[in-house]
Amino acid sequence: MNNLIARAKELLENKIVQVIVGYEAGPTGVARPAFITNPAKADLLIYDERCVQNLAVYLTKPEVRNLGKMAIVATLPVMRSIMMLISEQQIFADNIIVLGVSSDGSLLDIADIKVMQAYIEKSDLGNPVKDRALLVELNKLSKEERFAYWQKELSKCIKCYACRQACPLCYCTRCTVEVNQPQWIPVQSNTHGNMEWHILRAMHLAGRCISCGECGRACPVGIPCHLLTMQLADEVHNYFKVYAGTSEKMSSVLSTFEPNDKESFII
Amino acid sequence: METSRKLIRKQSLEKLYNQLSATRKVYAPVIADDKQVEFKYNPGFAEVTFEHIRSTLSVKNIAFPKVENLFLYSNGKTESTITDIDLNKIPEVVLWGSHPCDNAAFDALRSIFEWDIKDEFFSKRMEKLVVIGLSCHLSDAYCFCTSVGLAPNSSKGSDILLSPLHNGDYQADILTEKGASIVNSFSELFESTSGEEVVLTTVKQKFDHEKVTSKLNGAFEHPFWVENSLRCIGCGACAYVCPTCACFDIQDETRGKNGKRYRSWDSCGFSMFTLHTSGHNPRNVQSARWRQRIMHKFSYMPDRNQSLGCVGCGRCSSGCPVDMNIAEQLEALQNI
Amino acid sequence: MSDFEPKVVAFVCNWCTYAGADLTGTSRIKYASNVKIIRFPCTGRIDFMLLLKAFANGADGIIVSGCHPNDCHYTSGNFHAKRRWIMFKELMDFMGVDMNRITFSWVSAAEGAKWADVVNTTVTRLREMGPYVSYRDLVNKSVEEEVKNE
Amino acid sequence: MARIGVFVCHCGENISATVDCGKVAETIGKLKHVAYSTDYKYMCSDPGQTIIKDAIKEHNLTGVVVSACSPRMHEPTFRKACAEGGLNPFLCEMANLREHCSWVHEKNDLTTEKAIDIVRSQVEKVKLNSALQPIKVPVTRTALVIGGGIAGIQSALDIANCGHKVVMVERSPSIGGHMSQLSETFPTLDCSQCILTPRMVEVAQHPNITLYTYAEIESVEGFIGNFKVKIRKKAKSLDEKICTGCGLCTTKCPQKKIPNEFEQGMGMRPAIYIPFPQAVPNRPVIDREHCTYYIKGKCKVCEIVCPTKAIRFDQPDEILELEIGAIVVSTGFDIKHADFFPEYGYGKYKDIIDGLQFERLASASGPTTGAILRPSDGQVPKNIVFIACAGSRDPAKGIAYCSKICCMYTAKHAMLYKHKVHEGKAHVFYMDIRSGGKNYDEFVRRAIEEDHVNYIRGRVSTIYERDGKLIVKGVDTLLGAQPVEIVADMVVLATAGIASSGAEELAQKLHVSYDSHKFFAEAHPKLKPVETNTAGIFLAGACQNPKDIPDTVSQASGAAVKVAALFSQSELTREPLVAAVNRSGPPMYSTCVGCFLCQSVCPYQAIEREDFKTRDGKIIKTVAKINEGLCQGCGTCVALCRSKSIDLQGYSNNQVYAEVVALLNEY
Repeated sequence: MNNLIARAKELLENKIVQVIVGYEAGPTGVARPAFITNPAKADLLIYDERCVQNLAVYLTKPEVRNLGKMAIVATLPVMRSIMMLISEQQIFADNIIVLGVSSDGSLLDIADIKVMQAYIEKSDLGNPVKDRALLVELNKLSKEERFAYWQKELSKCIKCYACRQACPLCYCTRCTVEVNQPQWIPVQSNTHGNMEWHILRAMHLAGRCISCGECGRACPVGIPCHLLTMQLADEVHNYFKVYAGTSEKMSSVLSTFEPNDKESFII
Repeated sequence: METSRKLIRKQSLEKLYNQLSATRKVYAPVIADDKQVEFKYNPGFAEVTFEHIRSTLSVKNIAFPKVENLFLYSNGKTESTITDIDLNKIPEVVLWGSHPCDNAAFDALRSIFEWDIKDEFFSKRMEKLVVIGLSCHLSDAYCFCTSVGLAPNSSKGSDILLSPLHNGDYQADILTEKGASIVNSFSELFESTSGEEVVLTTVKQKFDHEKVTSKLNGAFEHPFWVENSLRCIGCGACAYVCPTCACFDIQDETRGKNGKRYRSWDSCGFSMFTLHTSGHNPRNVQSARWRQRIMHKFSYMPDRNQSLGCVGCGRCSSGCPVDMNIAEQLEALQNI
Repeated sequence: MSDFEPKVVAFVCNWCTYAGADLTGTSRIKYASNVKIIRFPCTGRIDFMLLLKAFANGADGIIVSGCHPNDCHYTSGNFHAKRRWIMFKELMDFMGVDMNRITFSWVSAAEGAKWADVVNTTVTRLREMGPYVSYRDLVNKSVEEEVKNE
Repeated sequence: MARIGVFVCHCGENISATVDCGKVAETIGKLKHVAYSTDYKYMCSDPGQTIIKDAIKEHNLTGVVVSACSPRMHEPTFRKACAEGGLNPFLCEMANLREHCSWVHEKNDLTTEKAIDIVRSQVEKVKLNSALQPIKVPVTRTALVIGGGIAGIQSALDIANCGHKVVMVERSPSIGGHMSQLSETFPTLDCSQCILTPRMVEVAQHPNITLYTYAEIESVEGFIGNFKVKIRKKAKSLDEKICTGCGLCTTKCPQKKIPNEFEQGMGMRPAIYIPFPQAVPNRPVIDREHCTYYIKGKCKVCEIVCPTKAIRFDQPDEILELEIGAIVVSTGFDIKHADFFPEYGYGKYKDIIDGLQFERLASASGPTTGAILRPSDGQVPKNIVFIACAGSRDPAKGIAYCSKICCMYTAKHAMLYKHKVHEGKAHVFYMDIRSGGKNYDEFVRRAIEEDHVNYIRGRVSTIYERDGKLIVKGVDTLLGAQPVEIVADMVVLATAGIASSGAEELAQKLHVSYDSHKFFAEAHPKLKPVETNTAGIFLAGACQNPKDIPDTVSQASGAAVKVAALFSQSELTREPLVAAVNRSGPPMYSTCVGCFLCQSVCPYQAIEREDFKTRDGKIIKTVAKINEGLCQGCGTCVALCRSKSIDLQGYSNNQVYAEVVALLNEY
């Protein structure tokens, strides 16, 4: 952590960046995003097990971008998000300094995109362990039980779109749900419409989800909606042998193809 | 009407609940499988919790549902026929065990829905509502009712307010005619009070809301808004869990020849909320939307509706994915 | 259940399956009248949301069909569609939506008989499965949710 | 307010026999926004179309649904009728009541109900149609012809004679193709070179034709009317402007043991060579792969002997960039060689040759100056066997198709042999004799009846060598599958015609489709046989499938007419059923967020970038833009776009959504 603070100060003092996107402790003790522009305030930065939010979501927020060049405290999911955002032309590698942190909290030396790519490639890119266990449990259920499970969960959804807003890859300025010609997703919250929304969201993240789990964490009513995108992340790997966010040049699974893609259900 | 105070024993409380529950809809808090506190219709008494700080969602939906059908229509060859919603079908509901902050919120909602023209849906639902509130003996760091002129045992908005006693019995304040009529119907369950002290939590005052309101006057262009909203991701969680947020959207949904017009919750935090057809958006950045949220509750509403738009329940802060702590910001605002 | 007739919507591409279904007609091969066809330029154009909308509006089953791999009029639309359906199917399975209610097929412009076969097999299977009550309930339940006094 | 007219066709009794057309028209007439609904016996007839045109005017219709046959059949007819009636043609849709309903279902209420559902969904769709205007694309009036065989030559001359510029690219050192290798041609037995070479010369001298031989296509970008083509001119290692074509170098070249491609390996050529005496252009090239100088670093005999000092050893390949309006692909075919056939010894018997080799043997300009001699010992074969369908029509060999030309040339070969070796015996093993064509069957009969060629209906199972003779074992199926054994001096295999080498790579460069045999695919097997699926690229000759000279020439002229038609105007009009990325005013400009994932799904490279800039040039936003000239309207990008910023005209999100809802709900 001291390394992180020192590095942040150095970057700000030397005007290499204008803002550090990191974590600070809020008044109730939870860790939350911090935007440090003044080197004197770099001491506010923390990094510990509470710091779980995927900060990459701020890389595309206009008012954060307006602050100037940024350095971002980056865990593995943040780094993978950055790769996705570069590959989808939302950010430029040159405008960002990555303050990589390893799972044990130590500061990594991520000099450039190549180093970051190497770091990502040697990491475990599967879903987080606790979510893997949940997925295994759900996949054991019968189809009817799974249908009932998701109905119950999705009946809770209030359509606040925290799942969407928290996701670094849901950067569209207009979402499909905001299209009303035709009205793809009902505006009101009801179980059926909520399910359509979550199917849409998962499909839009198929091959793009980097398994950070931010959507599920952000949900104020506790729907484990991250399991939907994570299940697809697993399937993407099963079918196409790729993990999202591993290279800046990667193209998305659903916008490319191989003629010999295998499936067993088309007659 | 003159308020009165009674005592209700623990066992009698159960009887009261069961008898109410047998004859009408009772909306009471329970702890769900996922440990979240939610209100349900007519749960068994054993399920009902008296130990919650706050439910995940507020109880405003009892008067302002997340979806309310306004009318139905059917399209013919040349003309459409409209069917009104029968408001008399709205049932009587007893809201049980909601805390003083949530109950006070009904007054704030009323100040909006009955501001000039009475919203007949809201008014009818309020008319059919009896609130048996429950004072707070628990609180957490997000609570700030005392900063917005309320307290753990405020009676505002309740028809009957229950307050816990040390021995597990409850003091019952009968505050309205509706409350009195319930007590009269079940008079055998109520005893006269011996004046025992109620168990209440203490909520520290964090700011002076009048000072906030006066500071906001003229703070529209203050850099505070941008600096303090950078981490806001622009979701609608705070508005949807808020007991006083009243924004709604009106939509038509047609399928075949039949359709309906309904209203559903909306949030001023969404980027599209104020988007014009022209492409112009008067609140085009998140800081403007965050400012609107605070201004509306602490400046515009006191000014226009003679009511504060906040009851200090703390849900917006506890439910926020990025810890946009409203009390912290208001505390800072009074000193800008 | 014996007199239950499923409603089936077919989403097909213009160049292969639509033309194949035309050939079924010109060959006067009979098939179940439960299926109604919607024409798309290419399977690549078929939005997965439309399938959900078909179920939501009361379809008991769906057929999605286009050109065989390598035969796409636009060279690669069906390959993209294939990937899309792989993901969609896995997601639906995970959410418990019954994928036996959707038939995915490749039917070329020359396969008039295959088209009749695809329709008949699908309709027969759906007759056995019965109406898609669980999905319809979901939609109806949602309507109830709206009108209940919250 | 929409005012839709619905016209239900009986199609004689084709529809009305199973669908109650009157009921369909009546039920649909009750729908909201349906201003007029009627049924009629034949909507496509003149009176039928008049009903539509009159109704458009009388009822001031804003949309028309013709409920009749498949739109693939009559959509253009009815759209034209609507246009004549004063309605934008794209405000007309068809409900397919014939192919998709009346012809495939029994007569009952359900069938009529289905018909009503189909019509209703089209009514709901057409309400959302837009009045579209055709797209105009500028056209560069220069054609590119790829391949200089008879197909390319014919196309190039026809286009050039229409007054348009043509660039011809041929990968070998001379144009002429396979036709220049042939001895005589069926069914007239006139000399192939005699009729071909004047055309070759005409190409070289035509003021509108620019010829690049020894050149290949490097890349093709752009779209109809506006292709950008890169051509690689391989180094010929000499200065063509100085070279007089005297040929001294070719006679002095010390390396003379290179199998001659033109002679199908039956003769040798030097490293610096002119492929054949009548080659166009008549200039040598150095085959660097075999040239001693390029292999060992010394020799340069040609440079020393060249009277004009035209040799350029260090000449590099040259890349030309051309603007092209249309492309004719005429890259021809190859044939399978004897080594493809294990049953005939994998090509190890020298006296088993293929048809093209026989052509060279029979040719007066060939290695034997026209004498039929065994390759092994130069003796005149007394007994010769011709085997038709060697590889063709043989699914086990992966070639299920008929190569089409073999029956005829085999008869010709047998005849030529008999004309040259009067005492010799010619036998032909065949599966069927396919001699459809003007004077074709008469030609085959002549071979059998006048030249006494022995035709045996049956396959040859094996050939092996014994005592310097070839033992041909087969059956005669007309004699009850009796085994036949012929002791032959020479065997000629009519091997299958196959796609030219490199066809697949070229197809990929051109973005045109090809079949599983790597032959180029036509846009429609019957109605668009010279078009490809890529607008502006046409096919001529055997690159599409094996075909004979008259067919090739006809198709080449057909392709030329397509090009000439395209070039007849300075701009091209296209159907506007293309995708579009939405646009709005600032600050949004478009709901497109510029992820450009659509770029990789587009098969036509039709998605471009558009920058929105401030006045001082700073980029505010970059969004996708569809090139209308390239977009073919597949809509794959539309379904992929997450923000729904792309839509497809004619199949918009609103339209297809309305169709789904209309099919399933009560109205």
